[in-house]
Order: sequence, then structure tokens, then C-alpha cells
Amino acid sequence: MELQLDKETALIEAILYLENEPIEEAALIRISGLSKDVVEKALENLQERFSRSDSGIELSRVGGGILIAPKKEYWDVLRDRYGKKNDAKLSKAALETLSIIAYSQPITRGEIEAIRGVSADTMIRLLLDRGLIKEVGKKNVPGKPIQYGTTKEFLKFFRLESIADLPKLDESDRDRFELNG
Amino acid sequence: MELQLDKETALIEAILYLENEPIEEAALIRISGLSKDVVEKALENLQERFSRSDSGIELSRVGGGILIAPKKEYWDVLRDRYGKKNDAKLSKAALETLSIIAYSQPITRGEIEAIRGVSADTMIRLLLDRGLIKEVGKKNVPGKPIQYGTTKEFLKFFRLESIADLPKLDESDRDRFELNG
Amino acid sequence: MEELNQNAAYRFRLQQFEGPLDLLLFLIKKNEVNIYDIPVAQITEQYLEYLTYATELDLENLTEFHMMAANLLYIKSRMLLPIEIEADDEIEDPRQELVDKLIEYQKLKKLTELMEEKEREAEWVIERKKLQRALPFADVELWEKVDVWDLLKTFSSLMTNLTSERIIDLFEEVTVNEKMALMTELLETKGQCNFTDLVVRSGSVMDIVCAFLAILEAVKFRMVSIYQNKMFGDIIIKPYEKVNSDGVAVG
Repeated sequence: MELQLDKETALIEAILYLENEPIEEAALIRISGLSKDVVEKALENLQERFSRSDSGIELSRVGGGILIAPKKEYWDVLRDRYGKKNDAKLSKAALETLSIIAYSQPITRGEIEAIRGVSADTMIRLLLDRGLIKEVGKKNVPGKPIQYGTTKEFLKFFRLESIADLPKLDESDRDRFELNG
Repeated sequence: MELQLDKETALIEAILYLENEPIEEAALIRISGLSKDVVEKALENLQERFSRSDSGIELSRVGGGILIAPKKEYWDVLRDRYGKKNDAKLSKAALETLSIIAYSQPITRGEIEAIRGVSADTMIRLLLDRGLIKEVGKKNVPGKPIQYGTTKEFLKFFRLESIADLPKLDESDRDRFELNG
Repeated sequence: MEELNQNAAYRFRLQQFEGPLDLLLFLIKKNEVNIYDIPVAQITEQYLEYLTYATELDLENLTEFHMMAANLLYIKSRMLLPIEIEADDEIEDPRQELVDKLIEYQKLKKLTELMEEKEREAEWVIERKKLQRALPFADVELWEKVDVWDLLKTFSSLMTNLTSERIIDLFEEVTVNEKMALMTELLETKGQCNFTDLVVRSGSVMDIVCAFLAILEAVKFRMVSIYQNKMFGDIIIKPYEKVNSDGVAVG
């Protein structure tokens, strides 16, 4: 198949531009009205175009979703204006997400969202980027959602030998009692 | 100068991607830390790249600012999900008054009334409230009447880059009206 | 004739005019007369007729409409006066000022149409779902002060906020998932591990059960292969080998 699919590629690009959260391929197909094959070819085209050095945008896949965002190499320049906006909120959300993953791994995005009550896309992406979590498999339920777990980097960061060393809930209780005693 | 400026083009693209409102060239220069020449060349590069048929994004200039947005030809597909209708449409009287001001600025209330043949008080107040016009000076005639002109908000409302982009009369109309002017 | 006028008046009423000039232009167009040679008497008559009907309507600029009527009558009367022709004098048409205004107004109407078109073009905007500003920039500083106890505190406070049914579902003292994760980690770091490595708290039945279930699960999904060299001996767990004896990959 030697189709160029210029228009279709352009349409998919426009949709990805308008979405800010990772969007699933099924949603891309629905919104664009294009077939699965065409959408996939368009994504391929985009990936190729974005990979060139004069492109500031990259296409990435996060937890089964697709999104475009500025390339990491430009983050340093962009951080001043765009990065620090909601640090406080960011850190709280990130910490919550990481703690859920650490204690409940392997865990899917949906399960994380069920606990936090809000979309977890951005946070998962941040933690993936930071190398603290990774995809560890797919859950054996319909849709085969991706499961996340912590990485070696995570262990290193928290100076743990193994995830078996994560403090247990009852230990924190003990702590509290000891403090009070 | 045969510079490609790939990295610089990419950086400017990343900035434009992150902004939602038209951004001025001066701001692009400040955020990117690049020189005016380089930013302008980068914008040129982007414009050229976006003009290709496999690009779903275009670069446009509105009210002195630059922004990227999905190409108009894809709006029909995108409208359902992303479209927002502007229901703050102007009345015929307001639009007439605004047209006089736009095409003949700076202009006084008296001059507006002479053309429309009716009082302009209410309409001027309405247009001032909507931020579409502003006082731009006083005419150097007895009584020093206030002169009105259009605002940046006006340019944004009509998606114009500058008042030089106001739609023009076609040739036959121009002949008809300007013979007697 | 009477009936025709009635009809005309009725049709006027359907129109909304922005001002007297607008109405005049309408009448000129409707009568198909030359704007530079307006039959003042005829147009004035129709104009006044419209005003009589219009008083019933909600007309905003009534004063201006009446001023124009007066102006029309004035022009009409001037045109009835005999003109003394003197060769030197430029003959001034009493209609000239009005014609200039009408032409100017006509131009404005045209421009307004263009602006209307622009407004229509700008009627729709295509907007992003959310502002793009808050990008997930991984700030190194963000993590500086975090330690493992923060993780625990955060997690336990999240859990206390959940309803009891969800806690049962998602949080147990020991879980199979936890054992799976531990096993994956050990396989990664050491290449293989023993069943006993998975039992962290010796003597805990739940620990043993979960570890065992984790191994069964892992075998089922071909993540690991297990070996036991003697009955009741420790189980050795190794990553699943995808290659058979001929060196051909199998699914």
C-alpha cells in the first residue's frame, strides 16, 4: 500500500493538537471517522515527521493512549514559563499516584483512577518520564489494560533494597504510637 | 544566509504548541532566548512546513500575535467535539457603527452620525463596553470631540491580523462609491 | 392604486430599517429609479406613507426619520421653484447633498456586509479541551524531599478515604500482586529466585498462600518456569524461556 494519506495524517495531527490528554486509538478512529488502518498509517506518518530535527513536537504512547507534546530536549528552556505553574499540586498528585503504584503494583490506570478519583494520565506519564515506574504487563481482563509497577530507579531513589522493604501500614501506626509515647 | 536553524525552529514550534492565545513575536524572543532574526526565520520555516498538505496545523497571525491552530478545512470534522459557538453576535446597528469606525478611524461621534443618519450614542457605548472600540484621541476642531478607533479585541473578534486586513470592496463597488467621494 | 399602496405599505412593515437613509435606499431600489435623478415627489410620498405605518412599530430613531421627512419636503419644494438660468452660475441640484449621503451610506452598507461575512467566519472557534499550560515537566526538585515514609503516609491516607468495600478490593495486608511484583524484581536483579525468597514474613500463612498463587499465575502466563529438585524442597523460579531445543522461537 503506497498511499500517502496526506489529508488523513493532517486530520489526525489536528485532533492530537486539540487533545491534551493521551487519547486512545479507538477514540481517534471515532472522532476522525477514518478506518483503523488509515489512522494507524497516519500515526506512523506523524511519528516519522516528528522525528525530524526541525520538529519540536513528539508523539508518544502512554498507557494505551497517544499524545503529542514538546520534545524533552526543549524542556529546559520551556520550564520557566510552562513548567512550574502548579508545582504544589503536581507534587501531591504525583506522590499519591506513586504511592498507589508502589503499594498496589501491578496496577492499571483505571484502578489508580478509582482510588484517586481523578484522571491519572498526566501523572503516569510524569512518573514514566522520571523513570520511577514502568509498564510491567497487561491485566488479563477485557481490553488488556497496561499494568504499572515500580522500577529499579524507584528502589534506588527511596534507598530500598527491594519492594519487600516498603514500610507496612502497621509500622506507621507503631511509629505514631511511639512518637506519642 | 543558508542556515537551516532546525533546533531553533523546533523550539519555536514547541512554544507555539504550548500557548493557546496569540503570542507576540517579542514574547517568542524572550521565552526562546533567540534573536529576532532567528525567531523570524524559524517562523518562516514553520509557515512553510505547515503549508504542506500533510500538516493539520497552520500558523496564523491575529491582532499582532502568532498562533497555531487546526486548519480550517478540518473544522467540519472537528466541530462536533471541539467547536464552540460564539453567540455574542453583534446587531445590525452595532455592526454598521463598528464598520464605520473600522474603515474610517479615527472618527468622531458626529461623523458617525452623519454617515448613518441616526444617533450613535447607544451604539458607541455598547461597542466601548464590549471592548471592540476605544477612545484614541481628540479631533483638533472646536469642542475637541473624542475620536474612536478599534481595539486588539476587535482584531481578535474578527480574526484579523491588523486593520490593514479589513475586507476590501471589490473593484466595481469601489468605482461606484469613490467616483463621487 | 389604493390597493397597490396598501400592499406596498404592508411589505414595508416587514422590513426593519436602520435609519432614514436605509429606508430611502430601499425605496430607490424598489422603484428602480436612478440614484442621481431621484423622483423626489414619488419617493417622498412613499417615505411619508411608511412613517404613518411605522409609528405603530417600535421604531428606535423616530426623530431622525421625521427630520429626513422634513428634509425631503424641503427638497421637493425647492425643485418646484423656477430656476433662473444664468450662464455663469453653476446650477446646484437641491438633491445633491442627499445623493452624496445616500452614496456614502450605500458604501457603508456594502462594508457592513463584508464585516458580517467576517463575523460569520469567526462565529465558530475550535478550542482545545483544556489549557495546555500545565505540562508534566519532571522537576527534579519536586522529589528532593520525598522519602519512603511519605509514600506510606500518602498511601494510607488515600486508603482511609476509601469506602470499606473498595479497601477489601484494593488493599490487603498481603496480595498476590505484591508477590508477583517481588518475584519480577528478584528475577530481574538475580536472574532467578527461590520460593522462600517470596515469603517475607516467615510464618504468615497469607504470605505463603499469596506467594504460591503468584507462582501459579506466573507459570500460567508463561512468565516463569519452575524447578523443584526434590519433594518438598525449595522451588527455583527462572524466567520463562521462549526457545525450544531446536533454537526456534515458539509462541
